[in-house]
Amino acid sequence: MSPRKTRSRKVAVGKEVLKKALDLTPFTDEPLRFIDEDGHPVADFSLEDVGLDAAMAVRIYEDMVLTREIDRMAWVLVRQGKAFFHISTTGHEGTFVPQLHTLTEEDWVAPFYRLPASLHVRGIKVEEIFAQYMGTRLDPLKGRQMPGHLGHPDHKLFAHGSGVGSQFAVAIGIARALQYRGKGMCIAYGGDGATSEGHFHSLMNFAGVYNLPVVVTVVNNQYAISVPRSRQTASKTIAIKAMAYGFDGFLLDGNDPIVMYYATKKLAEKARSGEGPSLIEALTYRLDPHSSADDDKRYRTEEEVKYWWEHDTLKRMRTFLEDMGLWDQDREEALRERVKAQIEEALNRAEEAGLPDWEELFHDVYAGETPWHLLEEKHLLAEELKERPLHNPLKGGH
Amino acid sequence: MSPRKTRSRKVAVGKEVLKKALDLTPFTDEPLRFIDEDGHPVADFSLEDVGLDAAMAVRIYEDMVLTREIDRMAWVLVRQGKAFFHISTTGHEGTFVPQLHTLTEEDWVAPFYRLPASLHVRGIKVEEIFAQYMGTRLDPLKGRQMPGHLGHPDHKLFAHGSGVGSQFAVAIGIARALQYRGKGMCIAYGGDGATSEGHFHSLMNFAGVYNLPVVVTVVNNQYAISVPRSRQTASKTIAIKAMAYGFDGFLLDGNDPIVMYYATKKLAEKARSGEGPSLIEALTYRLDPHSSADDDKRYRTEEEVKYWWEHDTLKRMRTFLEDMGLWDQDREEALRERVKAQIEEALNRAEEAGLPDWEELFHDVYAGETPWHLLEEKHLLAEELKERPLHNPLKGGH
Amino acid sequence: MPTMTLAQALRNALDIALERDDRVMIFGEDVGKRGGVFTITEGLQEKYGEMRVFDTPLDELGILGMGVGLAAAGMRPVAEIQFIDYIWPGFDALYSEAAKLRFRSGGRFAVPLVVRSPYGGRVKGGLYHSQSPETLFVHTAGLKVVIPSNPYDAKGLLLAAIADDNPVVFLEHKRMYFMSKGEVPEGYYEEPIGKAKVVREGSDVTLIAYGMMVLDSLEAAKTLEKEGISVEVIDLRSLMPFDGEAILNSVAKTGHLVTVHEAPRTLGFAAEVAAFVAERAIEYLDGPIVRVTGWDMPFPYILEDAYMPNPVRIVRGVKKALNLL
Amino acid sequence: MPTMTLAQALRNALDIALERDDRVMIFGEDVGKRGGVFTITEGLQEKYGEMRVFDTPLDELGILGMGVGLAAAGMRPVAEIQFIDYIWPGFDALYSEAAKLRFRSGGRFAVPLVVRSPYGGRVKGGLYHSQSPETLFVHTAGLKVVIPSNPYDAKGLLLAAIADDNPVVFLEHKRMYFMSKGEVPEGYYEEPIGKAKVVREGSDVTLIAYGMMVLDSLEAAKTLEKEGISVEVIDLRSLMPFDGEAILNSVAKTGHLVTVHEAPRTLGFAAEVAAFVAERAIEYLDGPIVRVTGWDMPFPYILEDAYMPNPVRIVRGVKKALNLL
Ligand SMILES: Cc1ncc(C[n+]2csc(CCOP(=O)(O)OP(=O)(O)O)c2C)c(N)n1
Ligand SMILES: Cc1ncc(C[n+]2csc(CCOP(=O)(O)OP(=O)(O)O)c2C)c(N)n1
Ligand SMILES: [Mg+2]
Ligand SMILES: [Mg+2]
Repeated sequence: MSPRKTRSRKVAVGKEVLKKALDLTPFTDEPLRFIDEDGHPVADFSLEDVGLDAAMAVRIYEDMVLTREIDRMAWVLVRQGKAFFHISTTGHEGTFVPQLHTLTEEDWVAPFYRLPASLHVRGIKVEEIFAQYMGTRLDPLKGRQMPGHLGHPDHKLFAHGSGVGSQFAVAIGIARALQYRGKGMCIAYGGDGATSEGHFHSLMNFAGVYNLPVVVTVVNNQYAISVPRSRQTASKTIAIKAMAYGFDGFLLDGNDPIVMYYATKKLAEKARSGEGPSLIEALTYRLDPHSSADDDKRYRTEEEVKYWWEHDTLKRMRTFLEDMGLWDQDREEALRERVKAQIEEALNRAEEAGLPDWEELFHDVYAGETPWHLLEEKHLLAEELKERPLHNPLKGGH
Repeated sequence: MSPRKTRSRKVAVGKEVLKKALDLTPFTDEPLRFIDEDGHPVADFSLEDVGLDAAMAVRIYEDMVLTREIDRMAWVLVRQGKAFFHISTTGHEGTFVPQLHTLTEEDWVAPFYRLPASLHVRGIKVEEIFAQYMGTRLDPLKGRQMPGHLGHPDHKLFAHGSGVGSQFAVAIGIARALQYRGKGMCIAYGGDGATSEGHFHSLMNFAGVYNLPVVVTVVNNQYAISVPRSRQTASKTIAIKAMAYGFDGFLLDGNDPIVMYYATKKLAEKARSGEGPSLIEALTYRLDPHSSADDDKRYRTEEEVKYWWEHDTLKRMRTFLEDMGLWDQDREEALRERVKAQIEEALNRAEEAGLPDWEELFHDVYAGETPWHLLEEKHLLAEELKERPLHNPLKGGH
Repeated sequence: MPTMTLAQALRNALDIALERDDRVMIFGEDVGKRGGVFTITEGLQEKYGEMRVFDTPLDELGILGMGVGLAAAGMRPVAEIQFIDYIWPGFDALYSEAAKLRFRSGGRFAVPLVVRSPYGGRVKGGLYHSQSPETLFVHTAGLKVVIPSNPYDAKGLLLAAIADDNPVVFLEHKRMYFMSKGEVPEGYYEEPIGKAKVVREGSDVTLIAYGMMVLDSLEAAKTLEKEGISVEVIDLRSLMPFDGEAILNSVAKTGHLVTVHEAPRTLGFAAEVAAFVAERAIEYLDGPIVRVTGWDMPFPYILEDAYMPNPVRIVRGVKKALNLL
Repeated sequence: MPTMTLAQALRNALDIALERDDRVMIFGEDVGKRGGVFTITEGLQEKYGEMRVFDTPLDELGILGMGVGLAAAGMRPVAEIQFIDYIWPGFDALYSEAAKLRFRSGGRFAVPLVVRSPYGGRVKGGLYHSQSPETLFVHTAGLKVVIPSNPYDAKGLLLAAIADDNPVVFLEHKRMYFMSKGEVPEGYYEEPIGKAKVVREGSDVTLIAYGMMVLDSLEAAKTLEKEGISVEVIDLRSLMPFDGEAILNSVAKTGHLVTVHEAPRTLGFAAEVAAFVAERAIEYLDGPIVRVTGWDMPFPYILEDAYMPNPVRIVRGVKKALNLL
């Protein structure tokens, strides 16, 4: 084939890819996408075609960068002994940030542990994110959870547990409440591994039966710790699982922020307007080890990890903005500086807040009056702490 | 259309139906079947075509009748106060009996509470079935379970619990053991309601991942107590759920013993030879209330129930045998008499066996030595029973 | 005051709760058209519609997960588990979510969820329709646990549970649904969660019970009275929090303690009562602290009567506590 | 005799079990290539192949259901639950199936299933990587429950658990995996399930503990020795069945009893110990029976140190038992 022909074939293929994405085709074998693995549009389209405007496109990129930098700083905190654990968001910004931007104030989010660094998009302050990592007084959760958890009813953000998939079953009730009140929808998150838990099955089944306003987003980063997707389930795709529950599933390129935005916006609106649930499979890759306690060299090759770093969602989004004439090196540098300053300031505030007092341990076990047995236990502890210092975990040792 | 044309159209349709069944087509919208709702062949086929011979065809019918009569007698026992509960098999004989006949001695069965009256096919004695209903000494389970449970390792029949779907998760391990040893397969049963439980999800997912030798049979009798199939799950069929797990699902007419035999034989063989799992949805109807404790008039119409009685699987099988020249009124009468005598004798033996002694309560909590605390409790009970008679439940009152 | 069965009192409470507060929702297996397998929700779907009272798929994890989510989003869900024996497929949502959500969220989320379920034996229900697993809920910090013994308490406690901002496991003895009858006011009232009731005063020995075992205890007390032994019977009503003060007051008076429950002995609730008293009032005790319980085994079927605690077993327990045996 | 960490001793036991009996199978999340998140199964898949040691999907119900099925079909499965905090999605298979299958089948089926899992605090693991839910297993009749406190016992008890025809919940303290070291014979041996060990003899007070709390108890005992108080420390090792005789013997000698555990107080295992002794040896007691435990709350994160029992709390508990506080 002549180079001309090759090119025109490529164009034709690109157009088909574009059409499939624009049509929001369910149950495809290949992920829907608007930009290719380097970030260039698969074919000609305008921002308007994909429901975006310039400001939002730029905003998404900026928030992705902020998310990435929060996440990188978390690793620093672990090294410094200021946080004892980290479970990373790096590589998933292109999934979370655009999705969260499609939501309204009426909508709810049922997140899992990969989201926290991105939750500033939902209105959580950056200092609160850092405070959560360190368990200081600005932590909305009051230091009650390991790093990697966030939630607050003011942001309609469920305070998820650590059980894989647990937020899925809870999302049934959130969506049912929204349905009862007649407004809003719920986006419920989990990993590819989480689809194996009964909680996923419950949510999917109840969502189908009650036609719930929910968009279930499975962040398929191809591993559950060391277990590869192929040993997690034998289904062709994860999106196809929606067939078992009577609604549509969509396989999306989770590292293409444009398709994530476009599809989620449409499916969220569908849910809000009473037309029922959807399943999104966001195909992506975890660029870091599972957590600060993991050693991913035991189960995946350096080549594989390298490949995905080279096609980092951040790079792809930047290239796309550049292609669209919305970004350049100057803007990049300005952004980087802004983000750096923002993080520094937030981190300081978070750290300065200090740790909660031991008395707070006895709050929030029960609503209302603290039961007598806890008051007694509090008294016992008070007496004990006259005889020993409370260990300050930020000071190390045990 | 002329009657001729109508007829030839009907023949054409019949041939198509036959072909689909012979091809064992997965994921159809209509149930595969070899006989129509009155029992006549949908199109011309020989017994050989469907893997049967005359003896087996007759045997299946005879065992279906025996099953039905055991089940009817159970209701009598409830009325007589000799059993305290019944959960009926009536209407499902055409599903269970032919399926069980396809199994070999190497195969395992993970049943649920609808099967017991049919389990003579698996080698359980009829007197044992009655003894289980009454909890007498011939009960293989020693009176430990409510009526509607059976199991014995000698028959490779799992002693299931009462939790809906619980046997599904257990079947994972049975099938895995068979896979390890390289022979046999496991058939795992549950109702349409049971597909909502996590246990179903677990079995389906593990079966796909490990390519387990298992045939999952969902007995879709269209209700889970009062909850209709349409409120149980929104999927188009139950068979289609297999798509979520990477293997094939088959919608069968569960009241057509021929298709149940044909399909199960093929799929069991497939499983045995390492070619993986299958899901069967057997579409049938529960002709009785959910159990002796239920009042089905609260949730279903008399017309509906009447329709299904008129298309009773027993009638269909008899008509089919008659069409094949294998059955007539004389044989029917002889069978009925044989069955009646068999049941009477079995029932007598079961009843005469008497109830277990109170000491047996302390057996089988643990394997090996009975722990000290149970010995102590046994002693306490012995002392107590010197002061009061043990209540004999068969004598009524409390 | 009308006379109601336990079933009627519970239905009446649910009716009032649905009427008063449109955030109350009732759901579970067969609770709609069928009115529940024990008819506790009979007529409620018809009256309040399918968004307020509805059937669920056969999936306890979905039911309880839904309960947590509804509560988190501001509703006041009342979930029915058809038999408490069947809560385990959904236990994760109770143990890991409902009980811990308030604490883990820094008090930001409340979980006003009520989980109603029949429990208990003497119904020829065998292994999976008779169990009394209250220990597993009581030991799960963050849950409250309530077990009424009569229609009046049942209604008042159920309304209190629905009004409570904590997750409450509310266990109803299935044998009592239609056998237990009593006068019940028609309107709204609450009985306090955490408060026991002295249902019979006595001076020689304290007998602690809850649920159906209150009835067996009262019967035993009558028998013992004939032998000149005066038994004080305390109906705990709530197991978490439980009324430690009522127990101590009584033991201080009687000097002897027996606790009765259907659950297996080892780590049954009687262990907590014994440990509680042995930790702070051992000096009052003039005899062993005795437990009268079911045995440490799965619940039997045909031999149920040999398993179940009963007045004879209780009388023997009391005599042991009094060093008479 | 080689010195091993707790982790090594456990790995060694699993290796021997796989070697000796081809019915032994090991499975769980990440136990294959990854060798488990605590490396307990490291190298075993390579050595025994993917049919003997294998990863499962992320589904505890599948894992435990598979365990029951393998056992029912004649294998000797050893399931790993990555953290005991995550057993609840699969609890139904343990509570309703594993524990009851033998009884309900009239003894026809055995369930030689071992469920291994890390438990316990002081690892900065927060709410879902620190809990000690042994009560829920001990109260489930039909299960055995084992919690070793050192590498020697761990290996012998794990081999005994695998050889046992009953389902055994085997809890390993995760903080001890790499910190606890000791001499461990290389070959096969069993330690008896149900037998406690007196790990320190004393005459003034009996201190009952298990798992990591044995270490804290020994430390407390040393402190108390300096004050002239002689503490007998008993390592229970098994909670079900537990060694009642060892407890009674010691209490008969000392007249004072304290039990220590990380789990919340209410209906924690200390309640059983107290009830057991208060029922049959109250006359030996010269002071209150004291419980030194975690608090009745979900496990905290940043304030973990305020939750965890520790030598100071134990010393205070002992003094209270001796009426010195
Ligand atoms: C119920 C439960 N089991 C096990 C774990 C331990 N665990 C934490 S994360 C994880 C893997 C999750 O994989 P996936 O759902 O794919 O999400 P990812 O971490 O890849 O984003 C496991 C096994 C847990 N947290 N909860
Ligand atoms: C876990 C569990 N939840 C609830 C029940 C009570 N229950 C017994 S049978 C049944 C309905 C089962 O329906 P289905 O699975 O369709 O089987 P069918 O009875 O129709 O054959 C229910 C809800 C139970 N036994 N187990
Ligand atoms: Mg993943
Ligand atoms: Mg059904």
